[in-house]
This record gives sequence, structure tokens and C-alpha cells, in this order.
Amino acid sequence: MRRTLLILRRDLRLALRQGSDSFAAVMFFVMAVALFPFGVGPEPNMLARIGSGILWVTALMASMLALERLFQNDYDDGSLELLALAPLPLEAVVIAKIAAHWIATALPLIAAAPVLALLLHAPAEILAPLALALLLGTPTISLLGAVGAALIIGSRRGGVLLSLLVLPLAIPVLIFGVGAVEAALMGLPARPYFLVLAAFLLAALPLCPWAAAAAIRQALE
Amino acid sequence: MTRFTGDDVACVRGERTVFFGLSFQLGAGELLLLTGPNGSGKSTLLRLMAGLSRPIGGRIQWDGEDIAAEPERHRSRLQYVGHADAVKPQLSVKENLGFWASLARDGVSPGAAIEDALAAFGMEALRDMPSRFLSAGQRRRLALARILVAPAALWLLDEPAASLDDAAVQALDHALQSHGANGGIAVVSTHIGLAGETATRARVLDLTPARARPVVGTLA
Amino acid sequence: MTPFQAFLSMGGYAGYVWPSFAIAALALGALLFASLRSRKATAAELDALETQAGEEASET
Amino acid sequence: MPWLQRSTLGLIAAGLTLGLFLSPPDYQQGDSVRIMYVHVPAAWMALFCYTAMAGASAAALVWRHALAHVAARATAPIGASFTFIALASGSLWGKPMWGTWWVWDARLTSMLVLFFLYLGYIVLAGAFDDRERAQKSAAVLAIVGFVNVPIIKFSVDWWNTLHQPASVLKIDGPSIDPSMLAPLLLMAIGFATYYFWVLAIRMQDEIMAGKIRALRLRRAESEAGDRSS
Repeated sequence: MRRTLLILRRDLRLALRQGSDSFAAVMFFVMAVALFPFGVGPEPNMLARIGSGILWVTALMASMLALERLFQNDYDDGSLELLALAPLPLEAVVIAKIAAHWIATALPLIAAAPVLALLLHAPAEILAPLALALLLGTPTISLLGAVGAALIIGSRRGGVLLSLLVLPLAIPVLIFGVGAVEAALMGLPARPYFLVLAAFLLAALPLCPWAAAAAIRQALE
Repeated sequence: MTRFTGDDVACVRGERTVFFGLSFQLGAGELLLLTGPNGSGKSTLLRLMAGLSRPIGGRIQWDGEDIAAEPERHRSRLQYVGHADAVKPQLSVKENLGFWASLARDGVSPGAAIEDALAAFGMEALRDMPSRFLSAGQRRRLALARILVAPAALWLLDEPAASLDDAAVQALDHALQSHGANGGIAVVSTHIGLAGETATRARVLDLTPARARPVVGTLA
Repeated sequence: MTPFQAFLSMGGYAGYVWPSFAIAALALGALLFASLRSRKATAAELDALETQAGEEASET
Repeated sequence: MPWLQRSTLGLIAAGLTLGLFLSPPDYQQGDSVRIMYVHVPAAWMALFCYTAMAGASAAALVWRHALAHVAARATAPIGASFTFIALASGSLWGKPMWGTWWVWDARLTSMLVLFFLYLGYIVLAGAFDDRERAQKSAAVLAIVGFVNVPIIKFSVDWWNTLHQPASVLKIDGPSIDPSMLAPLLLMAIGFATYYFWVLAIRMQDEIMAGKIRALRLRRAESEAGDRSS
């Protein structure tokens, strides 16, 4: 456990010092959301109705953007094979890197989401459920994205490929994420949606690191 | 007493049989030099010995136990230096080395070990320098310093002397000698001869003849 | 409206029934044709290489 | 191989004659129900091929069996074609019933996602220079994708009931009476034999390509060997 936290701290320090990846993801998120009114028109209650959908879809794509180089940097400079040779399971290394990525990228996204929701005239009462849904949903997206990132190590068309592989798998999270916010909007109980999101997360926590580690092992062979 | 053995090891990469029928026996304190032209499988053999990949045929054993049986235990007894230096430009020399030191060691503060390792390769003056300013030789010395920060019974070094100046090669020689003196085993691949005393007492495994022709029609 | 024309009109749904069968035939046909052609080309290339390797073996 | 070819053509011909000529039109949908004889078998085959692909990939990774990789990779385009046919015929069937080309019906939507999973596999399999890396990477994706198919189906069904458009008729129409079942089964088995037929062709192609690469490698090395000796 100590070693896992060690890797987590190192990745966080790298993310903070270099910052570019996570900052770019948040900026993409803000700009993408801001684009919609130009596309669908500024009319408030139209934007309010589709607001949560816009926020979720763009958050999903922003995290894909940031996840693309999750393992590639370490693969290029030789750290990945040393991490694979470190005295802890490769799955733990993967979890540490995903957690570091989630803290550096998804948390700022979640922080930005309520502000952007106001930009889309979203009623104030959806801000809390939106934040909670994102808090429960984005870890699963990072876990799924990590599997994709491991699969594309060393491939030619990395970035585009990651979205093509991972977005179909992330559809369930999107459906229940937006569902939770819309249920709250209509005053219906949103709890079942949160429970399903939590279920996805609990399923993804063991399975995705295992699949990502398997993909990394055969990438290093 | 031989501790690190490989018998009839065979490896295929892509559709090419890199080598087959390759065996070695190494006892405590011994050093094995891998020679042969590029692409003859030196790096591949080192990666097999480290457990990064599994051989198609044959077995690699440590104290009689197949290294694939207990991968984590095998990983904790070895230090591996590949072609790449695994140095993060945004971190300082001390931070880079400190990370790998505390990762390898069991909790005891690595402070002293880091200083000795830096001193061994003449890097102590650059302790707080961000690594992006390091030259290729300095980065290589930092990568080599990593093998000194934690006790390891087995060193696997892939062309360690690449881009090293004479002083650094001396330091590497010295490190290899003291590693051998206290019973450590080292396997070093190099296509330029290692100077100094190490070369004389080392056993040599030339991979050129063992390189096999690809078997027509294999699908592996 | 001869029986044949009645059959063709598919009870007024001709515009939907025939295209769906056509698309199926086209997709499966194209995949089959592409696979056959690729196999033939690979076989030819293999023969050429093998005969060439054979000649070299006999020369040395 | 030739018997595969004959049985495929025979089965599909029989299925078509029964489906288009002899079976009765549906009392509600009229003759548009005949699209079912293409749509339903294609949908079945789309799922069958993905399962076969995931199974072969698992076998290839667990037992390191190269032929299983070749089988999985050869299956992908066939499965993708069946999914495309299912989507196209589903849309053509939906038009007379719901008046629009595309309906976010639960089954059609899941089929669309399955199509993306196929595309992801095919693109990933082609994204590496080193063939072995491509095979193993795609194999892991096939397994991860396969595990997700039921989850996606569950979520899409839930999502579909949530935003239930007033779709009167479900895509597979009324309960199938025997005269319609025969052509449906004939077409389904015909599609299955088609799959094994084209699979055999593509696998032979891949195996020969493997031999070509081996010969090329040997030539390159013997040339290098001659130069250095």
C-alpha cells in the first residue's frame, strides 16, 4: 500500500509540475460546453433541458483527451518497465496512476461543472446531484479509459483510437449519470441512479486494473 | 553453488525465432557478459531473465525455482537497467533517484543510500538540478546509480556503458566488482568491450551462433 | 396489375423490402469477393516466393 | 470448403424463396414483415460473431494459441458486416412502421453500439506495426468488450423505457407463426454457414500471409548474414 501511494504521489507531483495535460482537459471541457449555445441557440429553457446531457458528454470526452497519454509517457522513457519490475503488483501501479490522473483531471472537471451548468441556465437544484453523479461516474470512466490507454500503448493512432475503444463502453455511465440529474430535475428520487453508478464503479474497480495490467504486460513483452 | 540457471531457453519475437537451445549457469559473485551483433537477442535475453517476457521454450530458474512461478519474489531480488534511462525531466536528480529508492527499499529511509549512490557515480553535485538539464551521459549515470540504492542479488544491465565517459565506466567497473565481491550475480550486455578488470574475470556468452533461422510456416 | 407486378410491389412496401435484401446481398457479396481476391493474391505471392527460394536453394 | 459453399447458397436460396414467395404477409405490417428474414438472422449472427471473437481471443491469450488469434481477427469483418446489415434492414423496416429512418429503439441502439465495438476491434487490430502486439491488444479489447455487452444492453433497455417513444410495434413484430419460422431458420443457418465459409477463406489467407512474412524475414537475414560474413 505504501508503494502504491508512493507512485500516486509521484504522478501527482508530475501532473502539478507539468500541469499541461489536466489543464488542457479542463479548458477543453469549458470551451466545448460554451460552444453549444452557439450551435443550438441561446434560448434558456432549451439549454436548461439539454444542459445535463451536454455537461456529461463533454466531461466524458474531456477525460478521454487527458487519458490518452496515461501510460505512454512512462512507456517512452522506460519507467513503465521499471514499474512493472517494482516489488508490487502491476495492478496496484495501474490503480495508483488512475487515482493520480483522476485527482489531477476529473476533480477540476467536477469543480467546473456547476459553474458551467449555470452558463446553460440549469436550475440551481440540479447542481448538487450533478456534482454527485460526476463524482460517482468519472472514476469509472477513468478506469475504463485506463484499459483503453493500456491497449493503445505504442500504437500509431493513439489518441483517436482511445475514444473509439472506450466511449462505447462508457455509455452505461453516461445514461445513468444524466438520468440521475434529470430525475433530480423532475423531483423524482435520484437514489436508484446513484446506486447503479456506484455499482458500475464497484465492478470496474477490480476488473479494469486487471485488464489494463494484462494489456501493459503484453505491451512490454 | 549455481543460483541462476537457464536451460534450453528459446524465444520468439514477432514471427522471428530470436534464439533457441540457450543455457547458462551462474553462481554467486559471477559476471556474465553477453556479446553479439545488434538484434542477436541480447536485450531479449535480459528481459527474459528479468521476467518481463516469458520464453517459448526452456526454463530460467533461481535457486531451483522457476522465476515465472514467483514473479514478485524474483522482481524484488533484481535491478534492471534497460536502454532507456527512466528519468523524469520535471523532477530533480535527487527526486528521481529517491522515488526509485523508496520504491525498492522496505520502508527504511533511503536518505543515506541515495547519497552514496549519487557519490558513486559522481552525481552528488547535481543533486538538486532538474533532470531536464542533464546530458545523455549524466542521465545514464543517474540510471546506473539506481542499482546501488537498494540491495539486489541480481543485476541485469543492458549496454550500461552506452554514452558513458571513462570516469563513469571506471565507476561502473568498481560497482560491478563490489557487487560480485559480496556474492551478487550480474548479467551485462555490451557491444563495446567493458574495460578494466571486470572484463578479465567475466564469463562470456556470445549470442551470435545461437541465433536461429526463423522456422518457415510458424504462426506464433 | 399482373401477379408478377403484384409480387414486385410487395404490398406497397417494395421501397423497403427490396433495398434491405439488396443491402444484405451487397454487403455479404462484397465481403466474400474481397476475401476470395485477397486469398488468391496472397497465394500467388507465396508461390512466387517459394519458387524463388527453391531456385536459390538449387543454385547454392 | 466446397460443401460450405454449396450449403450456404442452397440454404439462403431456400430461405429466400420461402420468405419472399411462399410465406404469408403479416396481417398488420403486410409484406414489410419480410424484411425480418434478413434483419433477424443478421442480428443473431452479429452477436454470434462477437461471442466467437471473444471466445477465440480468450483461448488465444490463455493458451497462447496463434490460430485462435487468426480466427478472431478473421471473424471481425464478417461480424461487422452482419451488424451493418442488421442496422440497415432495421432502419428500412422501421420506416414504414414509425415513419422515420432511425428510431432509438432499445435493440437497434444496442446493435449500433455493437457496431462501434466491432469498429474499435478492427481499427485496434490494424494500429500496430508488430503483428503480435496487434493480435494481443485486440484480444484483450474483444474480451473487455464482450463483458460490457450485457451491461450496455441493460443500460440501453432502461434508457429506452425512460424515453419511450410512442412505438406501437416492437421490431420483431407479432408472434411468429410456423409458416414464417421456416424461412427465418433457413436464412439463419444459411448465414451461419456463410460465416464459416468466409472465415475459412480469410484464415487461409492470413496463414499464407504468415508464411510470406517468415520467408521475407529469412531472406532479409540471410542477406544480412552474407554481408557480414
